[in-house]
Amino acid sequence: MILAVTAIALLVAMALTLVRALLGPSIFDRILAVNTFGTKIVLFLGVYGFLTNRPDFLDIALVYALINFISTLAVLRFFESGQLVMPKDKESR
Amino acid sequence: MSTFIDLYNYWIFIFLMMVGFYIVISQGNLVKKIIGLNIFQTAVFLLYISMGKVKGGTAPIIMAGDVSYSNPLPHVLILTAIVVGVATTALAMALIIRIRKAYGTIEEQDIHEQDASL
Amino acid sequence: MWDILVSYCSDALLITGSFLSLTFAIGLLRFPDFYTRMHAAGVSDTLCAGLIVLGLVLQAGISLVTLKLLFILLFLWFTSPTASFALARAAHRAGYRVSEQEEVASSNS
Amino acid sequence: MINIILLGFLAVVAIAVAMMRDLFAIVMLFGIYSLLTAGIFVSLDAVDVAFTEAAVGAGISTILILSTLALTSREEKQPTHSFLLPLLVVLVTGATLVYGTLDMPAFSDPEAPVHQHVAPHYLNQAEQETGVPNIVTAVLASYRSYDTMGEVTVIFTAGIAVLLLLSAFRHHEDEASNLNDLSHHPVLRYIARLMIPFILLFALYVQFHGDYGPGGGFQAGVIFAAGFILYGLVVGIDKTRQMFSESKLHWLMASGLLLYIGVGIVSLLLGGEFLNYNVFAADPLKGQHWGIFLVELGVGITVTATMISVFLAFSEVRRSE
Repeated sequence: MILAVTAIALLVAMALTLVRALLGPSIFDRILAVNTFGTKIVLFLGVYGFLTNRPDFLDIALVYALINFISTLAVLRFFESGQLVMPKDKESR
Repeated sequence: MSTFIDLYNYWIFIFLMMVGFYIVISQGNLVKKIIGLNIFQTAVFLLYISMGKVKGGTAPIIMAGDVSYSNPLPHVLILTAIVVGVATTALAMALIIRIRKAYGTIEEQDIHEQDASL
Repeated sequence: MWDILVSYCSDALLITGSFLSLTFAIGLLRFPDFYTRMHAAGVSDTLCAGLIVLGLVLQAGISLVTLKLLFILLFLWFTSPTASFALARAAHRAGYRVSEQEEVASSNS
Repeated sequence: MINIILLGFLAVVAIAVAMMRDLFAIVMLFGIYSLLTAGIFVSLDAVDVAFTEAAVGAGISTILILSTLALTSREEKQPTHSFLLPLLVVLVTGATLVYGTLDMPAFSDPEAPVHQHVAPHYLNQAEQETGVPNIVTAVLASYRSYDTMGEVTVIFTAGIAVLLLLSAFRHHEDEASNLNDLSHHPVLRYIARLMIPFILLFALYVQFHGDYGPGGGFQAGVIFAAGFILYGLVVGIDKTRQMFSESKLHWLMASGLLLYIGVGIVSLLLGGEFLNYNVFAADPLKGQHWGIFLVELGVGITVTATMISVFLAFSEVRRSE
């Protein structure tokens, strides 16, 4: 019961984060939203495993956490030198 | 109504597939075309996996007790398809870089214009 | 007796975690500029993850599952502040500044 | 229920991808799309597939598309031709497909034809015949290992093709590489150095625990490569290249596939069919165990080497014309 509530709360939080990723406005907001979305999905998978009584699949959540970190870094490497920054990113907040 | 409950997920996959298809045929940017192709591909994966699902089943890793499992065969097919998918995506990206070096653009329209002016 | 206590603790942790993750998600959506949004997201990534995973650990008992959960927690606690830091730095270098109003408000207080 | 919500998210993201013009934002959304797909795979009981999608789709694809964007351009041009014709084509095709689904069995119906053919045999017999509780691994590496060999060959070939296409544009030794890495970031370097050993250890766990839980050669290969990709991002592409010279990677790529084929040839020589592992030992179960172990190892080596060399090839492309 409590687990179901947690799962639903995480889904709602994911929906809100998704809205932020869609709205932007700047590219950094999107990166932030994607990163948070990844963490939410990691937690959701953990809770889902317990909800369906097969908690031995946490490996997937672990891989998510790992890949999420690496892809965030991969994205950031393009912004360190301002290579891909467009003027409109700077204007919009 | 019962048709909807029975088939709703196939329809969502068809929707996703068509979004991918639309991107592929309507957009001129090559990178975006590949992303559209990837969306199309994922829809196919989902279709396969959802056909393997059994009501009340669980993941096909044998455990003690009398439980029903989902069909493992689509899982095997799609697992390898995903890895092959990323290999072909990498190939497509390499081709795009090559096209960019040769034509200076990755827009389909500009490439056609350059070809026509030859 | 002990079991009941543990299960109550686990429920409390899970409920707090889900409540906070909702609040922070609203914060991520509603806050006015990038750095405040990052604050909401960053806190939720560490605090909510901690609460929810600990809640699950209490449910799992001592097994391989607990070990994996603790690994996930450790991993999240290492990576998400690092990612937030790198992101904030990249945004700062790209020319984002805390908006004017914020600075005025903080100098008045 | 959870399924419907996740599918709804997926549809929203797909529409947003179709509408947006900023390719960078599209790639970010595509990362979310991948994560969501993997979540749906878990909810449809396909844990192995979710594992692969999480590692491959969300990680490697995103990194490769980003590298391409850095070398080309970020903004997409407004298409000049009308969108009505494509929309019409898509609507007609979609309607046809929906009409086609009307004959399909209901979702999660246990009586559906797919569940009547070989699947019951796999589910009931696989553990006795191969000694592997994870049926997906059993089918992948034993029953249908011929298919898997083909897939590994495809990955190998695609990797070779990428290397051939990009090798002409490699930057020279004295030039700086096109992508700056994050090596001037002390915090990142420290954290990454702390984590990389655990990532590699986890990859080994996934490789060798694939018989009992979700995992196997494909996933382990990608995670192993991800560890080195992290190293390349944070410590430097040049340092990674020093660890994996081109010839070493080529050798590794080929050796995984050759190991796979070698297992098949040895089984032929021992008097069995191609890739029939029962002949490896007096006890068929033991033979199966060895066969699956070696084949998965071959898959893991090829996937790791291919992913690392593709990543390095993309990172070393010269930026200037």
